[in-house]
Amino acid sequence: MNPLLAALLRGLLAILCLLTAFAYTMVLERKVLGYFQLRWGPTKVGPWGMLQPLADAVKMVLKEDIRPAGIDRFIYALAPGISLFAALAIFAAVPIGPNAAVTDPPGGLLYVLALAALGVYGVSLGGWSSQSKYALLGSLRATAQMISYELAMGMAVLAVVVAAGTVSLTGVVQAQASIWFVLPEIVAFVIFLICATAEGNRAPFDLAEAESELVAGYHTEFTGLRFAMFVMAEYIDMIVLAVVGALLFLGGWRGPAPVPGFIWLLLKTGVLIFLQMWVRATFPRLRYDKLMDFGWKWLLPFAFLNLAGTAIIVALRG
Amino acid sequence: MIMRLLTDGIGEVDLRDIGTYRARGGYRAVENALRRMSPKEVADEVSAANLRGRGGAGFPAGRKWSFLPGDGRPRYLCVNGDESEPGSFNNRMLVEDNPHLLVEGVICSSYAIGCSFAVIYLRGEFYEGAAIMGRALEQAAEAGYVGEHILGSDYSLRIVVHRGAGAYICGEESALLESIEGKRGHPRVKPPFPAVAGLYASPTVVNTVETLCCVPSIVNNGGAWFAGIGSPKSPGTKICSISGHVRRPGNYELVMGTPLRELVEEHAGGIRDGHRLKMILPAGASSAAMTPDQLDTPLDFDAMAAAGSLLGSAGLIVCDETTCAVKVALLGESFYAHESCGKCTPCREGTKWVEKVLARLEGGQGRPEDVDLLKSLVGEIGGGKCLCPLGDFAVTYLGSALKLFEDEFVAHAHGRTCSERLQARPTASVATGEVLSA
Amino acid sequence: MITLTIDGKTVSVEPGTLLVEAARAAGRDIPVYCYHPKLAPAGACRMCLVEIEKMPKLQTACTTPVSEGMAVHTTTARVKEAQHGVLELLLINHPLDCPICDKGGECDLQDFTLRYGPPSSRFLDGKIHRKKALDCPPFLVIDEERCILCQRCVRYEDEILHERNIVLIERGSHMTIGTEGRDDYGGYYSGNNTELCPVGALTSRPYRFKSRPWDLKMTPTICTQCSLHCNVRADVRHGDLMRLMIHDNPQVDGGWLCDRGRYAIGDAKAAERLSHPLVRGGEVSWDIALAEVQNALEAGPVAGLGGGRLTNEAAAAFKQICGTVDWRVGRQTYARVPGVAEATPSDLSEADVIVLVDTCPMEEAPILDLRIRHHKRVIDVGPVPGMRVGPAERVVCAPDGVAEALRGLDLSAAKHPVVVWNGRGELVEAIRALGAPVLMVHEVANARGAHDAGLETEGDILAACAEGKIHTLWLAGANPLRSYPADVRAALEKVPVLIVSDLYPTEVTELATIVLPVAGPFERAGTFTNLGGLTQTAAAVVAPRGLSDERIFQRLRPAAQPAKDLPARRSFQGGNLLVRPHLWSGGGNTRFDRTLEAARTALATVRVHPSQGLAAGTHVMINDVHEAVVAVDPGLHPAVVVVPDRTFAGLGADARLRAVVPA
Amino acid sequence: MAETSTETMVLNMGPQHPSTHGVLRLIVEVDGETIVRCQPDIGFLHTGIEKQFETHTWQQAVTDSDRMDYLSPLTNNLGYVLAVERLLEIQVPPRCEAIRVLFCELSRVSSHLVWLGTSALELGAQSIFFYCFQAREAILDMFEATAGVRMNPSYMRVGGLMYDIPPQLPGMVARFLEELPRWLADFRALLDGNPIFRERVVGVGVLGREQALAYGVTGPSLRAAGVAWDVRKAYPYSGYERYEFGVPTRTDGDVWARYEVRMAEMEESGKIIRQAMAGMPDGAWKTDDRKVALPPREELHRSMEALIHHFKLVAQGFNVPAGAVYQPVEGPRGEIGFYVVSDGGAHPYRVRVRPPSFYNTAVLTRLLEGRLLADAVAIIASLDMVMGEVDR
Amino acid sequence: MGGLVKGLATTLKYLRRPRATVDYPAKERPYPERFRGLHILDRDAEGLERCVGCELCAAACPVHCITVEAAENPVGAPYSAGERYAWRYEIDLLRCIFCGYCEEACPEDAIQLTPRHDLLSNKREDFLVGKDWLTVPRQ
Repeated sequence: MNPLLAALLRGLLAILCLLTAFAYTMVLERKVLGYFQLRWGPTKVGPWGMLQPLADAVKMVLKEDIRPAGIDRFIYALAPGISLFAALAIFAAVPIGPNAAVTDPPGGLLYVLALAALGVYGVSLGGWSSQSKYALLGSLRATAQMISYELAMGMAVLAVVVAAGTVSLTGVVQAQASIWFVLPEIVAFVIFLICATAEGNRAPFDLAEAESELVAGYHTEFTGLRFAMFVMAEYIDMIVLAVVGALLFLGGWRGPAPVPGFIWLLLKTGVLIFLQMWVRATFPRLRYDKLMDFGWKWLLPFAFLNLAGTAIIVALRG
Repeated sequence: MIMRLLTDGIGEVDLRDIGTYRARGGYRAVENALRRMSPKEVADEVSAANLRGRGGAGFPAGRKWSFLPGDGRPRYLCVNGDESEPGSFNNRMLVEDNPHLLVEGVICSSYAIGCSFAVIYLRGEFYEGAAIMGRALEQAAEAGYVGEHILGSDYSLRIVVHRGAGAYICGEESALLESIEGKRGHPRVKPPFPAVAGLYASPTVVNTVETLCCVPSIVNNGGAWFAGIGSPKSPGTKICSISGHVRRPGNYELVMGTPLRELVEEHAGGIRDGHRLKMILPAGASSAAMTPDQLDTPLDFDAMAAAGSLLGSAGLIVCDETTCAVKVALLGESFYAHESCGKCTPCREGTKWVEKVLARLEGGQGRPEDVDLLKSLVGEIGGGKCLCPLGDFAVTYLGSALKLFEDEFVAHAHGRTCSERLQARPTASVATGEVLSA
Repeated sequence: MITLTIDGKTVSVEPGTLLVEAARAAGRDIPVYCYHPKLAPAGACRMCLVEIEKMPKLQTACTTPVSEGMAVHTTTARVKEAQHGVLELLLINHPLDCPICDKGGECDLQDFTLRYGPPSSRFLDGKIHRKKALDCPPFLVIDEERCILCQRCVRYEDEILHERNIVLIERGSHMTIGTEGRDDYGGYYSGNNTELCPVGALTSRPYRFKSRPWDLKMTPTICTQCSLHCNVRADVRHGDLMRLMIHDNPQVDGGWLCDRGRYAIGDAKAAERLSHPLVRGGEVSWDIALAEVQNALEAGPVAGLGGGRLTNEAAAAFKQICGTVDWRVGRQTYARVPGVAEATPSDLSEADVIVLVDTCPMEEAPILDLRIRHHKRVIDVGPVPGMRVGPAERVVCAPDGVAEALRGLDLSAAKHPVVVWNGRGELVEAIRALGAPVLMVHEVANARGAHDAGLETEGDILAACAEGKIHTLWLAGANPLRSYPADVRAALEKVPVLIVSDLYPTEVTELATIVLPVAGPFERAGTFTNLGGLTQTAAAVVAPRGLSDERIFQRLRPAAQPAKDLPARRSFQGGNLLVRPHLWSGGGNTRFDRTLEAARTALATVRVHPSQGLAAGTHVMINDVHEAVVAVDPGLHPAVVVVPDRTFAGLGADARLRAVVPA
Repeated sequence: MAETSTETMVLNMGPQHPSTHGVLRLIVEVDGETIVRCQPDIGFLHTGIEKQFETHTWQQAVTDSDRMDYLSPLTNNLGYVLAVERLLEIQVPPRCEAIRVLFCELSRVSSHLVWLGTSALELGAQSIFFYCFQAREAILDMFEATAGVRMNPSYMRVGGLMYDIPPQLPGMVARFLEELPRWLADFRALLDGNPIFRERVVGVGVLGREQALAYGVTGPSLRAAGVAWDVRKAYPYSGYERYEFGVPTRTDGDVWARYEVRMAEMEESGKIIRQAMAGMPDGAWKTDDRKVALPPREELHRSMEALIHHFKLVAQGFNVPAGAVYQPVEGPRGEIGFYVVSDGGAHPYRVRVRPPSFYNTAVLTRLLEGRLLADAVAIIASLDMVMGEVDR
Repeated sequence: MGGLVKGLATTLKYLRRPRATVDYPAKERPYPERFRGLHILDRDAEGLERCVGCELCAAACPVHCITVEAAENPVGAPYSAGERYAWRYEIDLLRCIFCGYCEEACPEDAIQLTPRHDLLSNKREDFLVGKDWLTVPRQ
């Protein structure tokens, strides 16, 4: 088979998987939040509300497509696409098994970091283009937030790269044969988790959409499919970063029992996603300036120190 | 002390016959008045006699007459013979047994007040009395005492007998006038009093039979003579009807001021054997009960009032200890509830309610709060809240009994009746005026 | 003036004023049941007991006149206790009817109980039960249980009506009110009882269960059923006229209403009302109908008849539009006697002699009769007795001998004579000769206003119609087939265009080319001038059905020249059949709504003299068409038979009365 | 260096905005995210309730009072009926007073729970919102069991109450009192130690003592500024003088202090509820003045007097002697006062309400200036205004 | 940090608590006897309408959502005991505030508020309910 065609097919398969995963992550989140909050979550569509995503999709498609007056039509239309594209594209370089990836380039991790940072363009442009003060504030916050946390995340990941000695994700997984990086790189892990949450604009870092302050932030003016794309991007981001987190810190598809590695990865990803939901259910939102403080004054120095420490240890060992 | 001024000859001769009556000096007063006295002189004599109305209130007749305005309207004299008070039967005796005395009194009085039309209003049940009266009037007319130019003088007088339809209320003077006018017997609003606007809106004098029967002797003997009989403030005699648990019930004409004890113990022969006096209702069912310790009260208007009761028409009802105070109240209230004219609210509604409560008490279905309820109802009906005094009369006995015999009421209210004791009581009916006659 | 203090407040009133009124002047309400300002005090209910200084007993404020320096207290503990007691006693036998009682919410018993009465009952021994919901046709419903025996109704009958329709029955706690020995109310004034009654013992059949007082919007206006124009209060609920109440105007009605005035209110809701304009029998829009009218008005000589229903404003517009107009569509010829002073209703009270000229006020202006019936001296001239209640000096004469009889009267000794006349017959000279002010009783409600607006024409319009001289005849509230003395069907049929504006379909709407449905009473505002010359305003209280007359005239421009050369008005020979007004005739309406039609006697009554040999209750035929019942009236002129007006269509001078052979 | 633009932006927060408690509109001028100026704009929930009082009978008007501060309707009920009762000069029986206190304190807890839940939600903490509402459910169940309705019970009447408390109520109260400390502990566990929360509230929105007094701020907001002012202590009503409870105060005057005060107040309310339930007197639960209170239903079928009073009181109501009173009560948001004027008729001539939220809203202008947009949310929430009450 | 963990522990605790919501309309929570839901017009022991059309409910209603029009009971076939009945009884449920004043006002115990509260329609006129809707069926 033509490798290009095969890659395309793999890509398509990955996209389908991601979309399905998105749909069910959303149901799962609603269920989990419901259970945290003494509710049931969705129950009406299908058994246990399992067909809810279908209903939501139908609803989203049928919703009136509102375009506010005076917007930059091109960018307004483009923005959700950027966000979704970025989220989906990350997965191209993420392996889900020893030889299971759309493509597994040697510098996959760099690709992941780069694309993860790209998502914010969608948010920024979407907010900026929709001629709404709330959306603008949301997009400004998102941009600032991204800058604040991108560095710390990079440094945390860098520590793993240093420890693993490779920027290939498969390599990083293989490097955890003896010990998952979560233990030696616990600081990096925590920083990664925090930054991943912030990257995904999820609570308590959901400043860009901060409902009670900015109504709906950057996507205030988006409806129907466009809105759905933002939501999809957010969830897919979360999933992908959880997979990446599992790969980087939790040993990827490796596991003690003789179960397929894919299952292991799924479990670990699930744990990370649940963790995010749990946090969302529990914590209040940070204030904008505190978020910046936290990012620059705490996370970055710690990440740097951790990187330095790791580097020193690796150097000493090496 | 018995003094037979009005009852002279009753039971001895047939006074219904004008001949007999004249033979005993009858119609001398008419002749005296018309031939020798001016109307004013007659009126003055009556005033001098201090003749007080025998109907109950004791208002001096002379003063009543003096109220008539002289404005050219015709004047009327109405004789109140609507004797309906339970226990009272003295007017009936006068009407039936001494009719000419009344006619003579009416003529003298009419002459005195300048009236040429007089009505003798008799109680509906006095069927016989009305017939006797009618015959007496015929005889008097034949003899020239009634009619045009009496005894050849300028004075003319028509007297008619009007029989009521059987309503206690018509003993009240304004209701009596309404009744004569052919209307429903309802008391009128006063003022104006009948003396100013009475029968057919003209000046009218209303006097009781017994009052007017006193006039002939005053005309004959002079006011001063009459004023000298009995109590200074209530001169003359009073026919007392006594009934109940005495040995000799009946009418006794006594000098005013005779002690109650004398009437009960001497003339009426005392309480029936083996029993003792419990109470006396001195003016029929409408009066406050008197107890044995009040037996020395003189029988005159003021002394009786001072004793907390009234002389009224002197229809004394004597009860011994077998009498149940509650039962007496019930009989009385049944009478008032039946006889209330219905015009004003407290009497119409109140008497019926009181009757219902008393019937319950009497029947053993009393409730503890009933005694207080009765006391409160006595206050709601009595105390001058009604249009005519009959409302007050309706609860006078009950009010006094609730004070004097409260224990009996309380006992009834707790469901205890005194029926055993009442077994011994002879049958009687208050409503017919022959109460408890042993 | 007498000065006294009431609850410490000093007030000065006329001598003879009763305490209850003085208290009212001082701003103190003393509760009363039996007292009513228009009735003599009775002192029966004992509700108004007050404490007067220096008087040991409580006194009734409704019977006690004021005296100088009196000090009255209305709120002392004794007074309160007395009020409490009276109310408690009034309530013991009162049925638990508030929820179903029409009076609920405007009941004095409720109001005073709430204000002065006991809050809970001590009475546990069964109530006395009496008859409930007794129908007393035509309009009253009697509930004996609710009666508190204030006797206002009985006294009203005695003192105001001098009738005895409602009397006291039985005695004491069994006493009640009722129509002794009858099952209906005989008079024309039953409705006032429902207002006098302080509780729900006397309620009215038409208003039965219709509304609650708190739902009513109350507007003062006037009644236009007869020419007196009594003042009323129109009570409207949710846009529907529910009832009329007394709205005292001493100059006009003295605070009473007759039954026709009170109950003729169903027009607004009547099912049989005309709903659409009709042109030649077809329903059309108003625009088309008015265009047709406009054409008709321009096509030839125009004349108009009517005026009884029209407001003064509408009458003026009618005159402007039709030119030749006349309100005299019935038997009445004059609205005023030229050259004679006009009397007012109040003059009747001042008058020492009242002369009734072949007029029956009780039928023609019933409330006027309440001023006449207890008058000391009434001379009643005519073939038919005009005084039904109360004493009168009857001057019986033949129908054509009224003028003669009047010439025999000498009123020179009278200080304030008043002549009451209904404007019928050629009596002007004879009446003028009496030299007394005349109070005209009109056949139609606003005759006086129509007269003032100039709705009078020399000559007979209908005769002109018969001669073909009129192209367009407009009947505005007139039905000549019923009210015209002669049969004029032929004349109406001869008119090329007959316009009828009316509320209901009538005999003339059948003949009409154009029918315009118009707003009825209480649906349109405007002024009316009453028989005493008093102009008053009627209010529109309900939504109109159709356009008002005035609005119709406004939408047409003033039109054509009046027709000329009309023949002189014919006079009619009365024969021995006299048509006389009765309560349900006259006014401005051509007919009534169905509820009232039903309330009227099923068969009309003809009155004959005993010498005619007809027994009361005999059925007779008039013109072999109309059936009627005979009533015997010895007060009639022997040669006279009286037929109620407006009951039969087309009764002319040639009408014949035929007795159905009695079995 | 190029000049940086210092242009500010006017942001329209509300009237439909997730955090503005109903329909408050804030015209906010922001420099970036910093608020330069803030102007509250009220009136979007103007219902004319004060005017509506005038169209109702005195008794019907109770339903109007419910609908102003719909989070503690019974407190409003109480303020209004107390005012009318003072005009009428009637006393309600002790049982009625105790029940009123019981329900007012339940209302206070219920209202504070809504405040806590929504405040936390606005700061982004989701679950606690549900926990608060779940805790409040028990109170609403009590309202429902007692008055039949959860939201606007109109349970109080001039002269008493609509009904007596139902037999199951004491058990419900006891269960609730048992649960309340556990709930509060959980809330504190979720918030007190949370650094994110503390950062959002400590030192934010400081309302000084002087400023609070100058603006007429009352209730927890005033007490958080160090003034121990509580109408229940200052002018006790409905027998509050017989209860032992503290008036929690803080001195910082920031959002945290207000949070602390309200949390402590819920505990104090718990104490009052316990005392009210324990000392609940037997006997009548409405006045025996039949000229005001409806007669017992069982009398309607036998007593004419009762029927008439019922009919008149229901249909046309009672008259209240002419006069005017001001009756304050301590609502969850502060002093809610009813200035009631009677012209002697069957309807209020005028009812003017002193709504604590109105004064608390007024001070917003001062508190928001210079703060961040995100603080605005925290501050608005901490002042706990109800727009139904502000606008009336 | 400790505070965050404590918070996480607290929410975790609630994960296993019973749910507070009910799967309405499949299940309904119990309603207290006094619940003020939709109205009924009751009948008496003989099966006659209790309502006599006295209009007190309409007077007591603070929002004027009740319209009553009364009439005289037909002889022989009465709707209610006594002379009077309501031929028209309408409640505008959209206006109703369920305050229960009508129930309190009714001297005949005719109008009652029940725990029923399933008020749903997309037509305005469905909320204007009349006697046929309100009156409980004859037993």
